[in-house]
Amino acid sequence: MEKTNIILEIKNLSVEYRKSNKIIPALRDISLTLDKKETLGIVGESGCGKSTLAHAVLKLLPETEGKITSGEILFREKDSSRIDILKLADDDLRKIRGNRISMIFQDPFNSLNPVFRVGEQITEAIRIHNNAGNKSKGNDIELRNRVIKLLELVQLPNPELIMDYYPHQLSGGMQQRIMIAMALSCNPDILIADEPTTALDVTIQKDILDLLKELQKKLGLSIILISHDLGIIAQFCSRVIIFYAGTVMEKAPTDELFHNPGNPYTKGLLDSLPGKSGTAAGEHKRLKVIPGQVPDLTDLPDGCKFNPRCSFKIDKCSGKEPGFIALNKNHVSRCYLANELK
Amino acid sequence: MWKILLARFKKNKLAIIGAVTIFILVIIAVTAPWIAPYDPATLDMARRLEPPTIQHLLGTDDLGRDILSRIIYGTRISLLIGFVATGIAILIGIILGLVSGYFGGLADTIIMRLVDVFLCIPTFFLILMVLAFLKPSIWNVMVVIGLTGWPGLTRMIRGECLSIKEREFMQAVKVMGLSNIRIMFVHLLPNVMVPILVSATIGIGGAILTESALSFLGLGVQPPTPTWGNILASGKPYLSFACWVSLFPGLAILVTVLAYNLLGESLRDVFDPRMNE
Amino acid sequence: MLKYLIKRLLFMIPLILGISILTFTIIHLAPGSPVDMVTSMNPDVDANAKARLYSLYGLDKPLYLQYWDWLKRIVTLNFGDSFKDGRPVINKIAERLPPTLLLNVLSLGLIFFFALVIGVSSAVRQNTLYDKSMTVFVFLGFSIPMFWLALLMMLLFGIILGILPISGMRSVNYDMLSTAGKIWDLISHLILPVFVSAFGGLAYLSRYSRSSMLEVIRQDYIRTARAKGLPENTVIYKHALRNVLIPIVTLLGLSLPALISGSVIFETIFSWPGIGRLAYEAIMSRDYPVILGVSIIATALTLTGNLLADLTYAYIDPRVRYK
Amino acid sequence: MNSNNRLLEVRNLKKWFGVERGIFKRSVSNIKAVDGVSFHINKGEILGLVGESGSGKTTIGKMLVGLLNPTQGTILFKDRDVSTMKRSRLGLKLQIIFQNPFSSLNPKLSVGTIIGEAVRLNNRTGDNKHAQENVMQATKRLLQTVGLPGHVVNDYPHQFSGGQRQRIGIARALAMDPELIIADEPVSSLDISIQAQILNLLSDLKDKYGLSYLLITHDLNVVRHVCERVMVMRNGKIVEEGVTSSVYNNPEHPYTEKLLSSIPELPL
Repeated sequence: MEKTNIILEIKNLSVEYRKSNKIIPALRDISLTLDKKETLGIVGESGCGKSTLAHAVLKLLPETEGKITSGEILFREKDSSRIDILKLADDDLRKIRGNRISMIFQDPFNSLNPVFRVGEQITEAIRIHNNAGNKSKGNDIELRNRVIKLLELVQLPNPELIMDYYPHQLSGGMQQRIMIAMALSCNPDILIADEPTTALDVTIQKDILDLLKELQKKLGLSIILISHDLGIIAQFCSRVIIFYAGTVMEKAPTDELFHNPGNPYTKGLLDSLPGKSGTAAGEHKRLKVIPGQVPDLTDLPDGCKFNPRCSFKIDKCSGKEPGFIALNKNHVSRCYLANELK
Repeated sequence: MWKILLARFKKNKLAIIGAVTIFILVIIAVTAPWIAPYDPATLDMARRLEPPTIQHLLGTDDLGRDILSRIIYGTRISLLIGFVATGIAILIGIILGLVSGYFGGLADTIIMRLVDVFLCIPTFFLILMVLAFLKPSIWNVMVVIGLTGWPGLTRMIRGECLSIKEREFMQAVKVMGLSNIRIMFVHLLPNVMVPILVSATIGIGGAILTESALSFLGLGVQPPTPTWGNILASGKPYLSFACWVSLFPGLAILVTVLAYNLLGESLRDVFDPRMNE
Repeated sequence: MLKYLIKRLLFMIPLILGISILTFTIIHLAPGSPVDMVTSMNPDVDANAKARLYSLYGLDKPLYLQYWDWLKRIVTLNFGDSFKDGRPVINKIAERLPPTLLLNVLSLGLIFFFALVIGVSSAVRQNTLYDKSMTVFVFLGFSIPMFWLALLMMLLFGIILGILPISGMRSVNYDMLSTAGKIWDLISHLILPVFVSAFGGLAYLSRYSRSSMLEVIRQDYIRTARAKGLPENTVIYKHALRNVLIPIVTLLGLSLPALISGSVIFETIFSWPGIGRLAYEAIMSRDYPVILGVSIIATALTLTGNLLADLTYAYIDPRVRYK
Repeated sequence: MNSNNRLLEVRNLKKWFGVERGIFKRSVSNIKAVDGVSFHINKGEILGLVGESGSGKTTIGKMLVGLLNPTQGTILFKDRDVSTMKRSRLGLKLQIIFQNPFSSLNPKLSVGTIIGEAVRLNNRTGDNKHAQENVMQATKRLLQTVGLPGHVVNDYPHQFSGGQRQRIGIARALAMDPELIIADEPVSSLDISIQAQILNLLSDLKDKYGLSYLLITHDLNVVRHVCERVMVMRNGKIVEEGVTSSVYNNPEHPYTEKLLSSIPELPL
């Protein structure tokens, strides 16, 4: 692994939520790296902490509830210096947010402020990060042109018209394009896409994902794509990280993960997917299932967090939580039996 | 479920303060004849407008009656008016609100227009007007306050019903073929109980306040029956030299209404902790 | 926009009709004929007035015809003459309206401003000591008997400290004062009533703005604003506040009836020469034409307030403006 | 296909929602949510209904169970027009399972009450000697059928996870002894590992009780796995209908083709 190629490194990140005197360990000891120009996929079920991770990277956790208890989030600047985002003062943090690292979210309609025109919302981001405090006439025209260019970039028709629209006047797909334009407005290095197509129809989903792929090539973005949909991950990511109950279960290159999963949880997920292209349509054979429920974070089992639902379980699984076991240089799994699953 | 609510309630200081105050007030109202030091109606013209002393802890009024005793007896009237008036308003509000929200259509249109009409008239003015025509007896006061208190409540209950009606469990019971009455009272009503409870609690405070204002203007419960409002009003002419006559009943009203309001507002937090976490 | 305005105005018609029916019903609620009831209790009413009243109600006709005649008269703003001094009711109202409007507009402005400040600042500092003290503070205003507070204020500032006038709108020597003196005279008369009225009306709006602020700052678009790198002040005072303002404007219109209700009480206490006091005096002396006139005017005021609020709402909320 | 085998037949079903304008609320235009749809469901069959949001698929489901009245068209259930059947009778034959397990159960009622109510309704016409205890027993049996322990009858919905709630919703539908279940996005708000559990449960119940399903979903993978026949809906119309494998392998309508090509392929 070439160290210099890493643009973002998260080390031993832990996050807790506090709700009515309960402590909920949302993330426990997460470490991962993101390379320049790669798309890293993060997959997991609800409550596994994948969105918490996305928010933690920019310290966007709800102030009173979410607390980062340990870890480092190291971001490599253009001049190769590394800064720990968690240690930044508020002012410096804001220079990262939306500027070097930006985000798009699941629900584009609710993510855009309903009372401001979309053009204004994009302009605002540019203005903040260019310190263009002076609202001179020339500046305004320049900004407007820049917004129009961005809207063209995300392939919206009639950008001059659309920038004066309010969010509710646009369709879901168009709203998400606005979000993307806003995220890209300051030429960020990293884009975090948190379930960017979950709220959209499947045909629109494809358009948006294709757009992201194209933009990545064009602009050299590094993308973290968070999704619960293994199909999306398979198509758009070069590497995948599997989350379960606030911790990483497996990290692997995409192809390897799908063909040679090194963790019973991953294996179970893949087996339980309906409608795999290999099976004949309408066969409705019983699916292989992972038994049981997604665990309650306030009441996690001892040892491996997956052990109560695991069909490969051995005695020590409920003892000490396993560490990462390497299947090869790029593939690790948090499972005692990682190498023996086949 | 109740345990969680109880635990949240215990943690909420304002709720405790409100509940304890109301409890004490109810005790005072019930035991008034035993704890009041004097008969509230006994006149003593020799001791008019005496400032607070050991004999008369809160002083005497313009007819020499013991103010403390009158306030203690006034508690009965105030609480009674609060409960009955709010009870009437809640009852009308629940029925009209449920019908309007659940059935919709023509019934909804008629009820909501009626609500609009009532909400456009300043309520207090309406009450004054009606009481000017009727004799302002304690029953009239309660009924009139109650009969003017329902429009806001109806609108709120209807709104809640409309949003709950859209939830899928309501559709499920419709598909099952349950009767409308059963759906309304077994499935819908329990889901709107929390806002009703909150409104009721705050409404009691409001009714007490309204009655006191009516008494103050001479259209509430008539003397010699002591109410906080008319004791307060009786002190107005002597304000500059015997302020205790008006001061203490006002305090009693303030404490009582505040207790209801704080309890009501805290109940909202207890039942809907989303806002508070 | 014009279409919307016309639609709203048309919707007011059934409302006004409903209200007039209600008022009319209340008059006939009284046992016996309203005229007898008034005349038997009010020595000021002479035979003349009695005759006028009979013709006003057309008491010999069937009820619906009485209503119809009465309605026709109301539409032309003919409320008849006061029993008390025989002056046309409409003139009495016209001279009492400006002071009431002055008072209510001022206290509405204060309420709006302080409710927002208190609501927003408590929401941002949710569950702190500040938030809790503000909760108790605004509930104090909500729970305090307004007339009692008014009395205490009069006692303190008017009698004990002697720095503010306690009744009326103008001092006796008003006409002799310079322009600045006149303005100050008016302001000093306004301070106590406006304060009492605003303090009482603060609770509802400030609680509402607090809870709607709490809701807004949990919205996705607030997270977006933060993710963009906006400073926290911009996030709160631009992105959040704009969304909080919209529903508050509507509530402001809806709180008018409560304010007018309040007017009856504190105008009476402060001897403020407004509609509220006129209403109270009319009710106490059973001056029917005046009672009716005032109730119709108060309703019209409320409806106008609601309409203004809705128009403002439609104007500031793009979701309504651009359907 | 012989018509005795037909459980449900829908002919030229339409649902137009009027857009009302002006003070007199006259309808100036109509949103044609469902615009002339005909199809049938055979006994023991799972028919898939796919489409994107706003295609009208949920509106069809609601009309079938009587939650919405059709603007036009006929729905025949076992050759009887459902518009002439009483809702309480219809409910015994046709039940519905909803998408959102968090809003499909009344939060204020216990699981026993929710299901018990359906059990009691179902037995209303038969023997009335079903006492409280019998209802309780039947409720517990139903819970076990859907894979939950019987002792949860006293628990409240908020104590369950999404998948478990969906099971309770299924038990409630089963309590009415239905012959056809409209499953409106029954798994789309569930986690992947739970989706498979529920899909298996639905297919087990089909075998056990001889149920038929109309499976409404946007998830083409689920349809491919579960359904024998599929209909593709767009803008209120059925654009393609056929045996699942042939529709998936040789889509005829360009929209079906676009839909199918939008599914992210799994490298498996």
